[in-house]
Parts: sequence; structure tokens; C-alpha cells
Amino acid sequence: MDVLRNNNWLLTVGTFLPVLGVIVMVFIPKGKELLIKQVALLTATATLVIGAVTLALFKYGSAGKLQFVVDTSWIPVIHSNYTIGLDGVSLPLYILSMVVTVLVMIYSWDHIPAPGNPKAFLSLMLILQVGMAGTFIAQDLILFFVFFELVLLPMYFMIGVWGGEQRQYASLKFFLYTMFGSALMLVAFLALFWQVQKTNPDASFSIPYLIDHAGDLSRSTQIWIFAGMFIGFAVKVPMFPFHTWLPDAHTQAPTQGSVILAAILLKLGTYGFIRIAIPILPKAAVAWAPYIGALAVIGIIYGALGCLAQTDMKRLIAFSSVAHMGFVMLGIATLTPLGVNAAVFGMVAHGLITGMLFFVAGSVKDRYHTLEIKRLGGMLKQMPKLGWILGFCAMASLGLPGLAGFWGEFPAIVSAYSPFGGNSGLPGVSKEVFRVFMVIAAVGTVLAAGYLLWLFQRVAFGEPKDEFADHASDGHGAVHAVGAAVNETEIHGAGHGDIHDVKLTEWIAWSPFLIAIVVLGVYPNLLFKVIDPASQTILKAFGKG
Amino acid sequence: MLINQFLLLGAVLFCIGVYGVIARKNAVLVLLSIELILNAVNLNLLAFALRNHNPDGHVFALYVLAIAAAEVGVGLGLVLLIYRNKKSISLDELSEMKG
Amino acid sequence: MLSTVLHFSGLAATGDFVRPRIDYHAMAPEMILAAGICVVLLVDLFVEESKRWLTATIAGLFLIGSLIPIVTLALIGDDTRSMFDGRYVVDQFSLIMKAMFLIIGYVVVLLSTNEIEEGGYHQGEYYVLLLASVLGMVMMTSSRDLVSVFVAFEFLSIPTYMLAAWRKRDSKSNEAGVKYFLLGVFASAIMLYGMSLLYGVSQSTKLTDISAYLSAHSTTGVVALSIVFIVVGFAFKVSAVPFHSWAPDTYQGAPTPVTAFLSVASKAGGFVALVSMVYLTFPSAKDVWQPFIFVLAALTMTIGNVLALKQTNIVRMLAYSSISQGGFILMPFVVAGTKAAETSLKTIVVYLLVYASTNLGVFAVVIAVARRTRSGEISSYGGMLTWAPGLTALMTFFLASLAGIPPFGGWFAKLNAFRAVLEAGTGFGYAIAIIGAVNTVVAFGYYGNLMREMWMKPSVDGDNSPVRTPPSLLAALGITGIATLVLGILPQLVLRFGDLNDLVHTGALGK
Amino acid sequence: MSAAQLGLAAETGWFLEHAYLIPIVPAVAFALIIFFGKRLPMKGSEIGLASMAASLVLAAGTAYQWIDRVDSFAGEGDHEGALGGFARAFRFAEEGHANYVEPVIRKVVWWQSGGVEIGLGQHIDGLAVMLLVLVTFISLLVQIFSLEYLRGDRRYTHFFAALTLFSAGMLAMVLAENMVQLILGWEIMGLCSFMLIGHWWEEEANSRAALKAFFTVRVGDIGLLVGTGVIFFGASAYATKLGNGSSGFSIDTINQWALSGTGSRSVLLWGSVALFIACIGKSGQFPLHTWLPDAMAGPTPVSSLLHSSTMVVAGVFLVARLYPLFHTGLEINVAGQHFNLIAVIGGITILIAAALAFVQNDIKKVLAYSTVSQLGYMMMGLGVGAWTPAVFHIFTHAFFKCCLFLCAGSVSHSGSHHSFDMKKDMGGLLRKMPITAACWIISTFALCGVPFFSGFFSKDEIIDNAHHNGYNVFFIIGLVGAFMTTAYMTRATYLTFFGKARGAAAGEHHDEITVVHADPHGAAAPVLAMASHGNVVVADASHGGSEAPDEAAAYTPDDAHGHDPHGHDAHDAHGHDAHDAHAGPHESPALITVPLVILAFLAIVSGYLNAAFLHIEKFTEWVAAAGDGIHFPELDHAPFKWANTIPSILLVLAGFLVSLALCKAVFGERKNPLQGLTQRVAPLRWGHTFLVNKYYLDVLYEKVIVHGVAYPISKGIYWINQNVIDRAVNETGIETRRLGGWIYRNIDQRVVDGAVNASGAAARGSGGALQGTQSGKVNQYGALLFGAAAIGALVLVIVNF
Repeated sequence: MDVLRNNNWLLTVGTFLPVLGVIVMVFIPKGKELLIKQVALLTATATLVIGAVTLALFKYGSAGKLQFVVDTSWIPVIHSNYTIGLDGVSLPLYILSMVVTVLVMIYSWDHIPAPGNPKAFLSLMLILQVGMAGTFIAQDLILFFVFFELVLLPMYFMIGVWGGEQRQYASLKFFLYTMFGSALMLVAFLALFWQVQKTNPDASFSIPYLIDHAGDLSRSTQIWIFAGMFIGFAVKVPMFPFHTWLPDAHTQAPTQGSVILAAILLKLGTYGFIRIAIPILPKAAVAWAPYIGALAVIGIIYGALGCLAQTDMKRLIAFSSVAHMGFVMLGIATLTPLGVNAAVFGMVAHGLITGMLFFVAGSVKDRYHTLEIKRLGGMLKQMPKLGWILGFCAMASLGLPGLAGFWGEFPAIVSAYSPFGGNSGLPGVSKEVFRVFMVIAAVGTVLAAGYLLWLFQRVAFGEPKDEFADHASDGHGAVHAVGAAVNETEIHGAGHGDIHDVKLTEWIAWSPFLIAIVVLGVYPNLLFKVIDPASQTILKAFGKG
Repeated sequence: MLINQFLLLGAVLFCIGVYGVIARKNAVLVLLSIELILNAVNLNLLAFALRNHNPDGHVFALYVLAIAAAEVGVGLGLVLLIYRNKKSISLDELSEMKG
Repeated sequence: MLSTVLHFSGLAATGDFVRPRIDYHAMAPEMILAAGICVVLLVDLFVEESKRWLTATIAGLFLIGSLIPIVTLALIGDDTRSMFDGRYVVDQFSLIMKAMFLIIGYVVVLLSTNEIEEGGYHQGEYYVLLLASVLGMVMMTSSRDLVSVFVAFEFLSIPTYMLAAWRKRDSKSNEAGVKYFLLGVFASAIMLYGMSLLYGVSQSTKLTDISAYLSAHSTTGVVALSIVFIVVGFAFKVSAVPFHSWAPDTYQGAPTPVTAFLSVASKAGGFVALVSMVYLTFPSAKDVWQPFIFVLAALTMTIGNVLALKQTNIVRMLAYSSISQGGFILMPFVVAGTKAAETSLKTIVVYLLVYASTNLGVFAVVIAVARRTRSGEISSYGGMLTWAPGLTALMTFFLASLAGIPPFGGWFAKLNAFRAVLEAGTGFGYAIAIIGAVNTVVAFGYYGNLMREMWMKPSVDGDNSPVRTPPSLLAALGITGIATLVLGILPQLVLRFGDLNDLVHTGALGK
Repeated sequence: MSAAQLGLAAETGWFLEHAYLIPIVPAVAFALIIFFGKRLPMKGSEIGLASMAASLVLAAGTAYQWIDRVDSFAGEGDHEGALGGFARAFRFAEEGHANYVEPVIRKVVWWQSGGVEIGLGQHIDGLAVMLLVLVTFISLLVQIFSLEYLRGDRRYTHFFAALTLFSAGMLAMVLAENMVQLILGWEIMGLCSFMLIGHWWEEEANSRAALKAFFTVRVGDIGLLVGTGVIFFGASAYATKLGNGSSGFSIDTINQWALSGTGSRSVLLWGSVALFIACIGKSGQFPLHTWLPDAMAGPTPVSSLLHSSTMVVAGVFLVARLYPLFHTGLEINVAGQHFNLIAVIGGITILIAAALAFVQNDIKKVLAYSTVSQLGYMMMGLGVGAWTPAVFHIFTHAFFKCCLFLCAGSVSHSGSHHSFDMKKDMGGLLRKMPITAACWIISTFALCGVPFFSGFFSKDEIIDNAHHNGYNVFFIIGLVGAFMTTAYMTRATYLTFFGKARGAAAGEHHDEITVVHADPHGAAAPVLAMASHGNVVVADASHGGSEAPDEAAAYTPDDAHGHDPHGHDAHDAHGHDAHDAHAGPHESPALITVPLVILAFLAIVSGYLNAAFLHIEKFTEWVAAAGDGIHFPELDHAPFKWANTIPSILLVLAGFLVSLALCKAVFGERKNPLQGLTQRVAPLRWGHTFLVNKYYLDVLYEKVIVHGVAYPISKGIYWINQNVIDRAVNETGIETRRLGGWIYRNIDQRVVDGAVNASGAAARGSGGALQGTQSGKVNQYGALLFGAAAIGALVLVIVNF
């Protein structure tokens, strides 16, 4: 398989740079919080710069090929190499992880959740970043597994230490769930390896190698191996019915944790499907597709209905993730480039939008010290900007064309109309079934509109509740509601009581999200033209679906 | 030659020793029982050595003797130690830590 | 002295006297250690009380010093050096194990210094015994004869009996010592009985001869009995369930550095012995030991975990944790007799290395923390993140490693273990793999619980004054921490030494 | 496929080539208003106006060049240009039948994914040009109107921003080259209507109306998404055959594919049905029409622009745009076919909406229902194959309906103190507000289809064609509809402008409630509350708000604050209004009346673009695509005959007289038995209630469906989530714990510890034995040790003996 080995130092540096920052921070006394924050932010920014360089040096002409490839021996004993590389599918997520980390750092500047201790908090975040970035560049199953697991502990602590009341329950649940999943995943990897090794003794865990050689495993074998991977990834996605850790984790996690969780961590699972499960085990993929699709649409409807039942804003957003990831999985399940592109786009979009929603939720919590929907209200009066940002995100999240969310949903729905139709080597996927899915998914978009607007109406519209009315800002800002919502320079009505509108750090941290949501919505090709060749390559086993 | 008798004797000694270790509450007696087992072992070794016509058994037996001596030394030392602290050498009293 | 004795016996048997060739280079580590013992004794004799800390330093120096010949041997790297017609062998396996024991010894010295010095114990004797025990282990790695195995075994055991009871005034310590002693001697007595029988049927004490005999003849009841008894002896040493009962009490009662030593070094010694038995001696009698060890492994990892979940005392919890870890190390033995034999052997080595570095690290942290809290209760770890962030981070590393979470050594060890047993493709293999997998997740229960204490619980007593850690402890932490991390991220660095074909040549896996 | 490719010497020009600028201008304006609007002297409204004017110019230019193009295709030698075209429009000469005019299709690649390429571009043909002009023109007028109407509103800038964005969306949809682009515009309109209906979101009623509108339309959009998907793959197969780089989303391709007969029947059928569902939602067709009347909660300009003349016709536009698809898919005009989905829905809508219009007291809601029923006409027209009249009806309807709404706005603005209640606050305004009244009456004539007014030329054509194409049922429906239309419009007109002045119109209770009518919507609020609750009880309650002086006492300024805490801002913002208010009902200022007059004028003349009896068929020529069977189905439209129009004219007259009589009887001064008839006679009362409750459709939707989903079902699902699935997970832990004889309690810290300790507990359960073994007694340890060894030995020895 042909790859590009140009500037192959980039990925390694970009991935492991945060470790350097952590090491530096270790030697900074806990007291010097400012310095710590500076170092952390600096590191994250430096990483992002590397990311930008990667972006610049990436050869878009051959986005289908792995680039910046490094392939050196790592653990010969178990035939596992340090194989890393980047293609059109990984690139957006890789960069997204860096961006999100930086912005979350900025947000943390004055939002270190109780019980403080920025040193530990930020170090964990940096380690998290290593794990996330690494997962997206790993081209070796064992390496992938290591990075995949590396994310676990930091998130466990982030939730468990800086989380809400039930943080310990949530964190442990998150941990055990994921660990259980990844254990099965690992078993599947090993099993896959031996099955391949039976026929070719020089087998290795390298993903490209396995893509070339695992295809001819017998269908039943593939199905069993796929099952293992499926559970491992599905837990992470999370797909119905493995999703129950998500609401707890999201609700309890600190804002930063939720954002990272929503923006990146959930993508590890779907990415795993695209990068590993499907291309390596095409026969199994075809066999599993209907079930994945079914679970996906169940997730869409189920998550939406779950949202309607929520009384807690953050929990509602968390449940919406289940629904949105359902669209992503539906796209993947079609096994067509159209669907997979939609899925990858959906990942990025969902990352931006839901991440943003969690930011808003976090700030609401800061102001009102509650997220109970029925206690909130009239946010547009007290905090017009925050209110309109919430509205904006809600609109984006319910898939309004012209905003990023739409390009994840619509093509996925369309692609479900004609899933992979079979080719010489493989049987096709039942069209009828998927057309049913298509309709259900479309219904899901309506429900999405339902719960999001309902949320927006209850939280933002109307008059502020009495308990908060007294320390409201003078509401004068409301005159400029829309303008204020997008206008980043001036900050209205801030500092009236403890309910003040969006702060500077929040603006800095958020505006990239908002801008990205619009830009991707207006010119989706920005992503599609990168993703498309890659997904074509990944799905080459399926030929023209 | 009459190897089986030796072995039988060894076995019997072994069993007595084991019984002693399990049944006796007195540390010194337990120590003695263990010595019994070791002697059973020696008996075996020597018997086999004679039958096998090679010196390994003898050598082994010598080592066992030497090390048994060392063990007894250490053992008695420890018994003294607990006696000094507890004024008793009953093993039943040594159950502070459990569970 | 070993040599001379053999020499005489040889004389007794055969008329002519052949002076056995002694490879001093190969024997150098043992000799240096022996010398070290004497030196420490003398220093202890002639240096006044205030200077006794010298003994620790000297012991450490000798431990490091005896690493040198090992390194040179490894660098020369020519094939196996065997002495006394193959009853004492220095090969890759023994080299890497020797190195491990010496480093463990050194780290334990580092752990001990403050404890022993401040405790006002008899420093000189302490280090003498420590060195002696290490010497026993070093010998064990090379022993290829029932006699030398037995001698080495006792050599590494007896000093530890005394070390366990080192806090003379503390009844717990006494109890620990006595229990350990009585049971240990009992176990070794049983083992000896087994050895005697084995010698009887196989007419030799030389392991290769025995294995030749076993492969030539079908296993009889006597052989089965002897094998079981021998395995029991070592199973006791590695505190495999149901021969583990001494471990928790002893670990709890003994001084913590000694506990660290017991839980790592003497356990590893037991495993080395087990390796030389299972891989060198019994391979062809696999239908005897395979089920037996299977049961041991299963029980050990399961019951160890289960009991660990319910401990409130940190050391006791670690005791059970190390028991279950022992179960994981036993896992590869189950497939020792199959085509996965070589893999499993390498796995054992890797696992021992990882386990040693990790567990020592854990105990280092425990010691460091105990210096502040003066309590062994897990709850006393509450709020550690605030008053000892560094230690918390390290402890988290170690626990993660024990739980098998990347990128710390543990994951690689476990991965290998599963790989080995699955590769064998035997029923026993799959069964043990499943049990192991379940236990891996269960194990996170108590590791996670401890993490939770450290990270998420408030400190029991309000004070969050930072804890200061003496340099020697810091050194120990550094060594173990780095080792754990390196083994996890770049296992290859260590594994290069771990390719163990020599053991194949000496007949472990050949037949 | 563009003309160039065909090598046709097609007339084109800068405007045609750059029509895509038309939506871009307001889109940019939107951004500008958002960012800088508040700082500008006129709070950003000037940007909106400017952009609209610019778009209008562009649109006009486009129209001009399009007409040139049409002529160049018309195959007649002389090129006299568009002006000539206009000239000819009034020359009595029948045109040679124009052949198909290539639309100007220009596109750039927007995104491509998985071999699918989506262009972003323009598809300019007669239909598009017509709507471009229409939308830009009306938007401009409405914005001018709003300058005055919303002066001093708290979200003035916001309002203009949204209005401008709306126009951008509509225009983008109109010239969309492909379905995706169309959906884009479509949804943007939805968003804007949400923002604009909910403009006064302090009132929960308004925000609920906004939510309802967006959500209902969204329900329809399921069809849009699905339909697009369904037709996409079939069409893209054809697109590759065309090989002009168009994809299966491209509208032109879809149309040709539909006519090519290559597409499978079922795909065409389901595709068109799905898409039509979207049209039902957007164009307020039965049964999804309920959102439209509620949407009157928005400011009047919004109602007049979005919910009468432009946005709601989007659905009709979509059908007209993809007419070949629907024509084939639903087999319109196939011999012997007397019903089809579109016609049926349209027909039902005409009647039910008209019926509802009778029982409304809110003038805007009368107009809303009349809009619904007129949309029904358009749909029915398309359904019976009368493409040109239907589209022409869009054209004419836009002017007079917009005019009517603005009149209503003008009335409430200067006549009835922001009340829209005809019964309580209006009447006899003819003399007070002559211009408004005149415009209203003209537009009413147009709406009713009185001869020589624009409505006549479009609506009667539809009815006529229904007959002509053999859809007799719908012919009848059309006639009945015409009758009812006249009737309820007469009623409305009577109540508003004739009879005795009532309530506010009589200049009553000014001083008590200056704040209220100083504020443009304070008093409107309760009425709107009714609008969204939509049942009698609330309605009556809300009447109280602005009814009689004594009840108006409830309307103290404080109370007004209740409605709108910022009443004072608004008050300060336009004290002049309060001042005018003291002068009682009066004619509105020029900013309001000028648009009215213009629109009223157009309500008359716009019809003469297609005055068949004058042999003017410019509209047909310029807008209607000639049916060549490749790009557009051949339709034959009924030739105009006065004879055919007689029945409808008669019915209109009848409707007028009957209704007038009834009004005089019921609402007149003289006592009359008919008064309160609906209260006295049970059946009538029931019917009345039934209508007032809008056939209980809202109850069905909101109370049954929405609440059903929102509360029980989702609650149930959530319960399942917590208690079944989540449980199942914990159960795994619990089961093991059961071995330990523990019992699961509830989801809290314990459960986790439990789940974690589960196996530990299992141990405990499987006997204190384990603990027992750890007795601390050396002997027992020894026993255990040897016992295990012995057992192991025994077993193995026996095995190996």
C-alpha cells in the first residue's frame, strides 16, 4: 500500500508535545497557578501550531493516502510496530482534538472547577490530548489500543475529581464500561492477528497490512471478531444500548470534561469503526450493517425521546449526543462513501456543536448554579448574548441547513436510501431495511427540532424566574439581542449581580466554535474534499457501493 | 535389598510429622514435627542412594541435615522472641492478624 | 563449597579425581555478593553505632557491583556457561533474572535505609540477611540440580524469616515471622519429600537427567506425588492459593521494606524455581502439573482479587493484590507444555520484570505515605492529591500498571500473558484466559478504589501540609517509576535480553 | 442544461448570468445589520431597505433580460426587446406558440462527497424570475411599512435583520439550482419565521406560536428530506446519462428524468408524495394548516410578508417547480383520473379554511384563514393541471393579500389601538381611515375574484381549468370556495369599516392606557394569547383585556408592565404615537399608506398580465414553460370564455349579498331575530363551537400527539432507560452480588461500590469459608496447606496410577 513519508516527524511531535508540557508543569510548585496555566496553554498552543503545520504540509491532492507515515519497529515480540499516519479521515479529527484542547484551556483560564488544583487538572487535560491525538494517527492495532486506553484514566479523574455530586458513581461507571468494552476489543484484535497469522506467518498488527490480508478470512470468523470490536467501539460511541454511561458521565463531568468528551472522545468509537472494523473485516461489516443501522436509528429516536423527558439541561444535551451519534452510525452502516463522509462530517459537526452546547450549559451553571430547566427562563433578558448563542447552537444542532449540523445528517439520511449494493466479492445490504431506517432517521430530525427548540423556549424565552430576577442585568442588552449575540467586541450588562453575560475568556474560547459551525455549514466542501478520497480508499473493499 | 521398608518408615514418619504440625499448638512441638518430616526425607534419600548406587542421595541428605540445623536455629530464636513478648509459645495466641 | 562437595561425592562414586572447571566470570556475581556479606558484617562489627548507615551504602554498592559481571556476561553473550556438568548454568535466562534480583535488592536497600535507621534496628545484620537472601535468589537462577535448587531455595528463605520478625518488640512482627517460618519450613519439608521421591525414581538429582527420565518413562503415581509436592513447595513461596494463607498476615506484620522484598523478590525466586522445574524438569509429565497449576492459577487470581476487594488495610490489600498478580504469572505456566512454551516463558520473564518494578514502586509510595500518616488504613490516603500530588501521580501510575492500563508496564505483561495462553489454543489455555480476563476487570475494583481515595476523597485529618520524602525513597521511586513507564512504552528495550533460546538448548523446550 | 451547451443563440445578459446575486445581497445585509446595525442612526433598518432595493433592481434587470430571452426563443425575427415586449403586452395580437425557453442554469461545485457533486447556482426560468421580482418587491414594501409600524420596538434591529435574512432565504430557494440549495433556503425561511413569530417572546403565547410554526413545518420537512433522498438516486442515474455534470439533486435533471419515463413508477410516486407532504407543512395545507393562524402572533408586517404572500407559497412553488415530477408521479391529467393527492388536499383546504374564517373575531386571523384557503386554490390548481393559473394566482394573491394584511396592520396601528379584534375595537372606520379602507376594499374585490380585479383572472382560471380537465368535483369546490370567500370577506369588511364604531375605534378609554397603546404590541398580547391557545375560553378571557372601559380598568400601566416590562422604553421611543393616540382613530402616516396604495393599485392591474379576454397572455408567455414533454409536461389550459365565468361571478355576487344581509342583521343596530342565533339553536351552536375550535385539530396535535410524545412516551422511554437498560448493566454486578447474598438497593453510591465489590461480595456469599481460612491460626494454615497438597496429590496420583 503506497504511503507518503514526507516530514514524518510532524505527527510524533504533534502528538507527544503535550507530554513535554506535563513534565515541565510537574516541576512548577502548585502555588503558581498563573504560571501553570500559562505553561499549559502555551503547550497546547504549540501543539496546535504543529497541527497547523501538519495542515499546511498535508498533500490534499492525495488525501486518500496515509501521509507523514512513520513505521518503525516497536515491540517485535508481538509483531507490533510504531506505525502512524494521517489521511483525510483522521486529519479533521486530529486537528479538532488539538483545537478543542486549546479552547478548553482558554476557557479554564477562569473556570477551574472546584476543588481547584489547576496543575492536576490541566496536566490531565494535556495527557488526554496525547491519547486523543494518538488514537487518530495510530495505524497499528496495539498502538491504537494503547492510545485508546490512555484516554481512560485522565477522563476518569477529570469526572471523578472535578465533577458534580454523583461524580464518583459516574466516573467509575464510565471507566468500567469503557474498560469492559476495550477488553473485548483487545481480545478481538488478538484473535484477528492469529487468524491472519495462520495463513501469513509474517503477519503484524499494522492496520494497512491487515486491511490487505484479513479480507479473505472466512465470513463467520470475521463476524465473531467484528463482534468483539463492535462492542468495544459501540460502548465508546456510545450506541444504544451501551449508552447509559454517557448521560451520567456528561452530567457529572466538569464543563471542560463534557466538552472534550462530546467533542473528541465519543468520536474514538466511530473512528474505530471507520478506520479498523469496516475496512479490515468487510464481510462481517456487510453482515453487521443492518444491525448497526437498526441500533443507530433506535438510538436516534430513543435519544430524542430521552431528551424530551429530561429536566436537566446538561443531561438533555448529553442525551442528544446519543441521537446525533445515531446519525453518524447510520451513515457508517450504509458502507457507502456518501454515508461514511456524512459520518465523518457528522463527527466533526457534532463535536463543535455539542461541545459548544456544553460550554453554554457550563456557563449557565456558573450563573444560576442550577441547570434545572424549569427554574431557568428568560435568559434572553438577563444574558442576551448567552441566550442567543444557545439558540444558535440549538439551531445548528437540529440540523439547520447552512450550519454544520445539517451536512452530517442530510447526506446520512440520503445515503441510507441506497446502502452498499454488493459487488463481485461481497453481497449487498438490504435496501428495504435501510429505507425504513431512512424514514425513521428523518423523523428523528423532527424530534431533534422538538426537544432543542423546547429547551430553547423554556430556557431563553419568557421572563426570568423570580428567584433570579432580582440580580439580573438591566436587560438593556436585550434591545441588541441579536447584534450582541454575535458581536464579540462589547460585552453588555456584565457584572450586574452574579448573573452576567458572556465573559471575555468565554468569547475567546467560543468564537472559533461558532465561526467553524458557520463556515463548515456554508462551505462543507472544506471537509468533504479532504474526507472523500480517504473514505473511498477505506471502502475500497466495497468498490462502488 | 529391603528398600520398601525404609520408604514405608519414611512415609510413616512423614505422616506423623504432618499430623504434628497440624495438631500441635505448641510451637516447639511443631518445630519437632517438621524435623520428623525432614528425617523422613533423609531416610528416603539414603535409601534411594543406596539402591541407585550414586552419591547424590548422600550429598542431598547432608545438605538437608545442615539446613535443618539452620532452620531449627532460626526457629528456636523466633520461639524465644515470642515467648519474650507473650510469655507463651502457644500458636493459638498468634492470631492477631486475620481476615 | 558446593563444588568441593560435589567433587568429593564424585570421588566416592568414581575412583579418579577430576577437578571441576570453575568459570569465575560466570560465578562472579555470587562471589561478589558473598564478599559483600562478609564486608558488611565486618563493617558492622568495627564501626560505631552512629556510622552504621555505612552498612546500607556498602550493601548497595555490592549489589550494584555484582551487576557489573552480569552486564559483561550479557555483552559477551556467548552461549550458555555450564558448570559441574550442567548442574549450575549461567544462561540468558539466569542473567536477566540475576540482574532483576540485584536491582530489586538495591531498591529494597533504598527503601529500607530510613526505616531501619530510624527504627533503631540492627542495621548490619539486616543488610547481611538481605544480601544473603539476594544471593540465594541469584543462585536459584542458575541452579539446575535438585540439591542446588533446594539449597538456593532455603538460602533465599531463611533470612527472610528473620527479616519478617525484624521488629522484635512488635508482637505483630513476631507473629508474622513465626507464621512465615513455620509454614515455610513445613512447605519446604513437603517439597523435600517430593524431591526425595523424584530422586528415587529418576536416580539423579540433575534436572536434565530427571527430565530425560520422565520423558522416557510414563508417569507413575509416585512421580505424580513427587511433582505435586515439589510444586506445592514453590507454590507456597509464590503464595499461590491455597498456599497463600501466610502471605497477608506476614506482609502486614513485617516491616514494610521487608514486605516489599517478600512480595517481589522471594516471590520471584519461587517463580524462577518453578520455571526451572516446570520447563526444565517436568515438561513431559505435563498431564500431572498442567491441571494442577491450572487450578492454582485460577484460584490464585480469583480469590486473591476477591479478598483484596474487601481489605481496609493497604498492605493487606497489596498482599492480596500481589497474590492475584501471582496468579497472572502462573497463567503462562499452564501452557508451558504446549507449542506456546517459548512465548509463555518469555511472558513469565516480562511479567516478573514488570511486576517487580511496579510492586516495589507501590510499596515505596506506601512507605513514603506511612511516614506521614503512620497508618496502614486505606482511608488514610484520602485527599492525597492535595498533600502529596507527586506521590499520588506515581501511585496512580503503579496502580494503573497493576490493573493493566496502558501505557504502563502492566498492560504489556498482561497482553503477553493472554497472548501466550491463547496462542497455545488448548482448552486449559482458553479457560484460564477467560478467568484471567474477568479478573482483570474485577481487579480494577480495588485499584480504582484506592485511586478514588487518593483523588476524590477529602483528607481524613484536615491538614494538607505537604509530605517530604527522603532522597533514598525518591531514588527508589524514580527507578521503579521509570522502569514501569519504560516497560510499558518501550518494552523492547528490556525484551532484547529476554529472548530465551538458550533455555531451549538446555533442554527445557527442546523436548 | 444551459443554452450554451445546446449551441442555441439564446439571448442572455449580465443580469441573467448574475441572478445569484439577488439573494446574496440581503444575506450580506443580514450580517451587516447583525454586526453594525445597532450603531447606525436608523438601527440597521436602512441596510435592510437598501439591500431590498438593490435586489429589486437586480430582479427587475433579470426580468427584463429574461423577457428578451423569451422573445429570442419565440422565434419571431424582430428583436424589439423587453420594452417592446411590454408594448406588445397591450397590443391585441395573439402570439405564436412560444417553444421551450432554456432556463439559465449556472452553477459552481459546492461540495462533493462519495461521487455525489452538489452545485451551488441558479436556475432561472419564468417561474423563478416572476417570484424574484415578486419577493423583492413585496419585501421592500413591507420593510418600508415596518419602518413606521415597529418604530421604537425593543428589538427593532433584530426584526430587520430577520426580515432581511428571510428574504435572502426565500430568494435563494426561488433560484435554487438543486434540491439541497432549495432545502437550504426553505429551512432558513423556517428559522426566520421562528424568530419573527416569536419576536415578542416575553409572552409565552408568542414563543409557543413560534415553536408550533417551526415544529409543524418541520414535521412536513421529513417529507422534504426523504423525498429528496428517494428521487436522488434515480435522478442521478439519469444525470450521468445527461452527462452535463448535474447530479441527482439538480432540479432540471429531476424534471427531465421524471418526464423521460426512465424512472420507476413507485419511486416517482413515493418521491412526489413525500415532497408533497413537505408542501403541506409549508403551505399550510390541511391537515397541517393549524400553525398558520397562530403565526399571526408575529408583528403584522411579518404576517403580511411571510404568512400571506411569500413564505407560505414556498410549498406551492415547490410543486410548481418540480411539476413534471408531480405530474408524472401523481398522474395528473391522465385520462379518467378525477382525483389526485394534490387536488384533494387543496380542495379540502379551500373549504375548511374558508369555513373557519367565518368565526374569527381577529381580523388578522380572518386573513390568515383566507390565505390558507387561497393556498388551497393554488394547490388545487396545480392538482388539476392548471399550472399557469395556479402560478398566476401566486402572483396576484401576493399583492392583494399583502395589501389586506397591511391594511389590517394600519387599522390596528392607528385605528384600534393595536387591537385586532373586529367585534370589540373596530367598526365604522371607513370615514376615519379612507385610504386604508379604499385599499382594503379594492384588495377584497381582488380576493373575491370580482371581474376586472386581479383575483378574477387567476382564481377563475383555476376553477375553469378544473372543469376543463374534468375534475368536476373540484370545479364545484372551487365555486363554493369563491362563494364562501366573498361571504367572509364581506363580513370582515362590514365589521371593520362599516356599522357603528365600537371600543377603541370609538375612541374610548384612551387616557387609562396610554402606556398600552403607546406600545405597539402591549394590547395585542392577549389577543395573541388567544391565537395560540385557540379555544373559546381563552379567547373570551383575552377579549376582556381590551373590551369595555370598566374591564379595561384591569389595564393599569402596571398591568401593562406585566405584559412588557419595557413598555416605558417603547413609550419614550415614540411619544408621538401616544400623542396621535389621543386624537383617536386617524389615517396612518404616509410610510404606511404609500405601500398600501401601491399594493392596491397592483391588486387591480397585476391581473392584466394574463387577461385572456383581452388576448393578453404575457404571463403565460413569459412565465409558463412551454410543455415540450422533455422539460415540461404538455398541458392544455382552458381557453377563456365569458360563459365559463358566469357561475362564479354569480356566486360571488350571491355571497356578497347574503353575507351583507346577515351582517346587517347580526351586527347591525336594529334588533333582529338572527342575533345570537348561534347561542340559541343547539346545532348551530355546536357547529359554531366546532369551527371556533378549528375542528379540534389543535387539540389533536398539541394535547394528544405532542404531549403524548413529549410526556408519557418519552417519560416511559426514559423510565425504561433508567430501570431496564441501565439496570441490566448494574444487574451484571448485582447478580454476582446475589451470590454474596446481597440485595440491590437503589442507584446511588452504594450501587457502584456494589457493582465494583460485586465479586468481593460473591466471595462473601460463597461462604464465610474464605474468610474462615484466614483464621490467623498457624495450624489451620498448615492443615489447609497440606490438605490442598494431599487432595491435589491424591487426585493426580489416582489419575496417573
